[in-house]
Amino acid sequence: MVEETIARRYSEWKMRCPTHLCTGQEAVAAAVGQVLKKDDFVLSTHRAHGHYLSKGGNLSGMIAEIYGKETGCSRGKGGSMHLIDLDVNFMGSTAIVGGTIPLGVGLGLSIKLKKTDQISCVFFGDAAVEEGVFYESVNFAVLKKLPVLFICENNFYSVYSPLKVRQPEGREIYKLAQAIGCQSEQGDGNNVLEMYNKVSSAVNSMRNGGGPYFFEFKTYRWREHCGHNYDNDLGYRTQEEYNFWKERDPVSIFETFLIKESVITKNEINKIEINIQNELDLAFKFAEDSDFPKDDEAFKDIYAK
Amino acid sequence: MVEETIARRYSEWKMRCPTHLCTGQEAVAAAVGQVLKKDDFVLSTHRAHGHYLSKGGNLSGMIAEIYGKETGCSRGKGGSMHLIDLDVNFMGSTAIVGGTIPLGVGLGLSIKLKKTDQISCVFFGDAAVEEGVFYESVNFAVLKKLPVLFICENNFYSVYSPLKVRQPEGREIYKLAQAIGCQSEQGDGNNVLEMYNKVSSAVNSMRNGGGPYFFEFKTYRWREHCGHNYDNDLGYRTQEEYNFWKERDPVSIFETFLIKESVITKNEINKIEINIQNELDLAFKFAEDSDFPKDDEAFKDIYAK
Amino acid sequence: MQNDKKRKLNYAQAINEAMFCAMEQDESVICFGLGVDDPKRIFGTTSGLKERFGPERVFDMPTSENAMTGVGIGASFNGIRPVMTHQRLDFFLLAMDQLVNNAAKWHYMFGGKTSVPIVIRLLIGRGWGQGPTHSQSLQSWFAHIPGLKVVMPATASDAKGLLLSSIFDNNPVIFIEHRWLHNLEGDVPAVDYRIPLGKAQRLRMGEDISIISNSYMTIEALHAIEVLLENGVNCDLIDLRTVSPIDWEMVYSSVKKTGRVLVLDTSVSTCSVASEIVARVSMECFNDLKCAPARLALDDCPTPTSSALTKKFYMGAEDIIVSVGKMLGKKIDISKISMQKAFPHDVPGDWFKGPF
Amino acid sequence: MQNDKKRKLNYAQAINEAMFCAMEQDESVICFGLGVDDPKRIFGTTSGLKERFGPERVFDMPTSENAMTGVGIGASFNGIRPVMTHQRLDFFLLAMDQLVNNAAKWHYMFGGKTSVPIVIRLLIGRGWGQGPTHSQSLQSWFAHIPGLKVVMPATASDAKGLLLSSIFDNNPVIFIEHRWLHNLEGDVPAVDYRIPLGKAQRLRMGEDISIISNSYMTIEALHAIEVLLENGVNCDLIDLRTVSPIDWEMVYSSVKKTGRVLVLDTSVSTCSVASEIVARVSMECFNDLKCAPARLALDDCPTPTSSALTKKFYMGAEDIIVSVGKMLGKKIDISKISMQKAFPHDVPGDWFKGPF
Ligand SMILES: Cc1ncc(C[n+]2csc(CCOP(=O)(O)OP(=O)(O)O)c2C)c(N)n1
Ligand SMILES: Cc1ncc(C[n+]2csc(CCOP(=O)(O)OP(=O)(O)O)c2C)c(N)n1
Ligand SMILES: [Mg+2]
Ligand SMILES: [Mg+2]
Repeated sequence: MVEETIARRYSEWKMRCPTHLCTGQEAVAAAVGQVLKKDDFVLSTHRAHGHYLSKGGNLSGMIAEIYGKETGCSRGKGGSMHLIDLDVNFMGSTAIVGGTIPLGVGLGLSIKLKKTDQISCVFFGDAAVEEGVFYESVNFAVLKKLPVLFICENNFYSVYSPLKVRQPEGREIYKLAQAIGCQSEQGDGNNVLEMYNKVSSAVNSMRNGGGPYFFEFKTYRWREHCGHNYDNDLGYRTQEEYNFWKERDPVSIFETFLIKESVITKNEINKIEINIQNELDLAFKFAEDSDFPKDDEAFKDIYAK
Repeated sequence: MVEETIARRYSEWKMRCPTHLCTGQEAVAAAVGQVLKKDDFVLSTHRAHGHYLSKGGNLSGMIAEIYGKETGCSRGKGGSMHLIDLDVNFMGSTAIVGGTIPLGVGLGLSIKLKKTDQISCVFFGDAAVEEGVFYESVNFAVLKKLPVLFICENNFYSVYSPLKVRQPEGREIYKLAQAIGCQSEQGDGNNVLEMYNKVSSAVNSMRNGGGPYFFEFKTYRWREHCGHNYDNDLGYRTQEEYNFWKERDPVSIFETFLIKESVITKNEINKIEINIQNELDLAFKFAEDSDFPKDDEAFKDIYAK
Repeated sequence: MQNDKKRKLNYAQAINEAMFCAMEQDESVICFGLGVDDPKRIFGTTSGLKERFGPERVFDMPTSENAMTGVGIGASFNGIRPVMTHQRLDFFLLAMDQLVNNAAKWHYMFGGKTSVPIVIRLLIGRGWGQGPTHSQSLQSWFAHIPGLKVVMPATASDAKGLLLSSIFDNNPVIFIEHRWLHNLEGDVPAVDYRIPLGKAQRLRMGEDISIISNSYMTIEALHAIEVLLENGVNCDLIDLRTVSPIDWEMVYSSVKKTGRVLVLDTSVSTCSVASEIVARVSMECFNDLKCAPARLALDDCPTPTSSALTKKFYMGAEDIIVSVGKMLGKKIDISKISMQKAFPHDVPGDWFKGPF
Repeated sequence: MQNDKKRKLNYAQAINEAMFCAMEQDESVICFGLGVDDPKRIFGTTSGLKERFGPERVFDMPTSENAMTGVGIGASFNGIRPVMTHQRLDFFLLAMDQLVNNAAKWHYMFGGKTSVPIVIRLLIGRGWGQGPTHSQSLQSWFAHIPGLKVVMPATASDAKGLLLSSIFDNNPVIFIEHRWLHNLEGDVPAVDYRIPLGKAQRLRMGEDISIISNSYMTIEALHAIEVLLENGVNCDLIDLRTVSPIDWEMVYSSVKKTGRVLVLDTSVSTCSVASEIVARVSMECFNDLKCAPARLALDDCPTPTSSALTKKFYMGAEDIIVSVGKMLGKKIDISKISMQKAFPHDVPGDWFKGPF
């Protein structure tokens, strides 16, 4: 809903920065976020909204950041691609493909040095595993048995490039991580419960010194790579493929499941949705009402004290 | 013998550049060099003397290069770590760990574009597989089915660092290449015949479009990492380990084998050795007699015409 | 040829035409990079290439910037002329080892026996929240490295002529395109023409001050010069076209004539190409200078994202006018030019609909 | 403390002592890099650390420069203060993405909410055939990047005081050591003392010319100044110590006093730190300059290997004397200093027995 609201309002041209929405991929963030504790660390990529929110990141801070306001979580300096919320140990997201993977390993190292039972989790896409730094990072995490949770969201595309022009036929990303020496599994990225269970048990073992874990979750991005529209008209993916995944909408699948299992009623869901919409309206209002940073702010905070 | 002569004469301090000798590891270069044709491409690393010579590289040019002379194969600009001999398609060696691996893949790509049946062979050490560029390079070679022969000489050390501080326990380097999607084998790097056979059959398949091949050959460096001495006194490896490998000297093993199989007599070997020694003496004399480049030469050849 | 001269193309189309022209005449030219054959075709600059020259010569690649740079270099050893493209310069930071330790040094360190004829196209940007990881200008890094050539065309016709020269040059060439130039139109002849690397161009003739510029800043300078002219100030505008090697002869002769120099650059200030020009001019034309040399480049600061923060961050025609006025001791009214720019400051023009 | 002052250590020992001092007082300081715990201990600079602080805080690493830089950065988010070492700057080219896109920008791009207190020690070299891939000085690259600090100590006592400040600074600091300095002795107090980053030091006082220098070039300058003094020339020698940020105040005040400036640098010339200093001095002290500013840095050329080729390639005391003489219109006999240097030109002294 957050993403869809952004999408709806993007064409007001008030959110003036590249924005990568995760509609269709919500389940991965949701499941992993549910497993992690507040003091666990998370890092993410250009497509970070879901990860940020699922870690408990401040919604108003995020929307204000996309609006470029002083009250944004990065005070307007970062935009959609550079989010942070230190209150919940969401340590940052950035737009260089693969760039945060070694940072996650570094946080893992710091946990080991400080002897806490935290986890360092890093989210990335299927293109990130093509960067050498991915491989170097996993190698080091395994070598030092660090508590790093690698979550690869395989949505089959990097911008408009399908996997087949980037990785050899028959490649299974999770097996690659395995060959480096990492405990590794794959799963259905649209099945929130299955992911929750898998990740839970991995994280339990990790908290007890079990070393790093890698998950590949297959899922699908609905909207265009960057921006608020749909882009199936470009022809880089088929309508059939898109429909196939759209039918497997992780949110409605999970809702149906919850209703069927009588965990929740349709009515309760509606109430939750209304609450979210209210929160969202407030967040957008907060963002719209907030001041822009003063132009001199551009030249501050280059160095830390 | 070349390496040992360099070692003997290095302390005359006339070879004024970092020099990495391959005594103990000769068999890998010898076997692979025997398989490759003159128009196949080879690239190598800081420890390149063996690879250069086995490809048919000019001996006098190499010694003169180490002496920093105008007649050196790189005209004094490269030194021991930067050798080239375009007459035999030895395309260059350089000292950045892993740095030539993608170049080898690029040559593979050029072969495919030009539709010849050449092979591009790249030599590297066990540390090079820790560089992300190794992994990126193999991935691309597999993706495009390029005729690239990857030869990893695993001598268990990177300078004084054993494998265990760099790679996870139980790592098999050749299996890593396999997981990336490359056909991959390991072998005894001190057994020249076995290597010759393995590499021959791989190269045959590669010439017929079979795609890249990776070999891990285990072997051992006798002398210090860089320089002409022994360095077992430093304590980074045990005398037992060293003795174990010394007894498995690839050259004498192969000599004994050849004599036993009556391929050659001790006498004939002696003759060959004398010939080599003569060639070597000539090469050193050539190097010593050659002029140094004029000091202004330093500022030439920055740009190609 | 005369007819030709009146042919209008925009900068992106001019790049595209240079690619066609090069690939047509020499089958060793190949083109690769993320997205070169995707629906958007690098803002149209690689349109039609795959269809015309096939997937062997025009291909997408894994997100492996370092290795793929090495692949290009290695291929060039065997006579291939690769043109590699990155949608943002920032991504290319992953490939500095291959660029500097291999491409730049190869010819030299093997005694001139071989060379590396590769072109790397890098896009730099400005505005629309490109922010800290999508907008860096690093020409001074490349210019600092002996063995590299660095090209930064400002006009459509230069873009074509310089790209053709870059592709057929036997050295590694960094070809930097400013995103805000892609839609600018200019006269672009249809024929194959080459603009020599290392030669600057005088775009305006004047006696009062030399403005030395490159890439998009040249467009801002042209706007500024119009206003300055109305105010009786005559500027010599030298567009460098190539920032390594630099056409010192033209720079010095201009400064010797005017005695004043203002250097523009798209990057941050410290250790920039602008620094180099100010330094050299000060060393070589010391006795000709009538006042202190000046430069206009970005403050030493990463790029902020918010449009509120980029307003003061970037330099434009107004800043140029103010600087020139100061150097000549004249106060010039800039309200007119400020008004000219009706569209918001963070987009290059109406055609720009974000987010790239 | 007075006694202390007379305590001699060499530069490598001073670095080692700074490491001990930092790791002793703050257990969040860690030290890693290829070979930090090997028998040679990075030319002795990391001796004893592993024994004293254990393998968790002092460790070797895979040959993965890019990821390991990121690992250091990530660890620093959680309060760790990593000191990472590379035996040659050239190897660090693999890590430019992590350094520039992450370490340098992190504090800024998240609105100042977090910082990256990491130190990266890089060695630069000269002579003994280090050649094209083992001797590059890239301080200007780092100085060009906002958010990084760049330190280049010339003396043993500065090495200790600056390394301690670097480690406890909350920003990413590039700490560049010249291999030819490691054996140079100096007075190094045993206590913990900090030399502020961004403050230069006046090493010689004079009225005739300002020499602005850094790292090993300062040693050559000291030799040159002795000879110049005998010839009646008084030099102001400013050792920058930190090349980013630069102590402009001290530089300008010196140049305003002497009216002449010669800038020394260990790197190639174009777009160098020396360029920046010449440029700024020309812009800021224009009216004080009595003659054109000058710089002595390397020709724009990769490093050759043969000792026959490095002779003219590197700059030394003789070149400084000749330049100063030229600027002052004096001819100075350099035969004495040339003779002083009995050892071959490609080694720093008798102690040096190659190959590193
Ligand atoms: C190093 C680098 N190369 C290229 C890009 C351009 N780019 C931005 S997003 C993106 C797609 C990445 O795909 P993936 O990792 O699968 O994530 P997804 O967008 O599918 O979520 C690319 C290539 C970049 N940001 N960084
Ligand atoms: C990128 C890079 N990092 C570090 C070094 C320093 N170095 C020079 S040789 C060497 C050892 C490499 O080990 P390996 O690849 O196993 O080759 P070997 O020396 O054992 O033949 C290292 C680390 C380097 N040259 N390049
Ligand atoms: Mg993807
Ligand atoms: Mg080895």
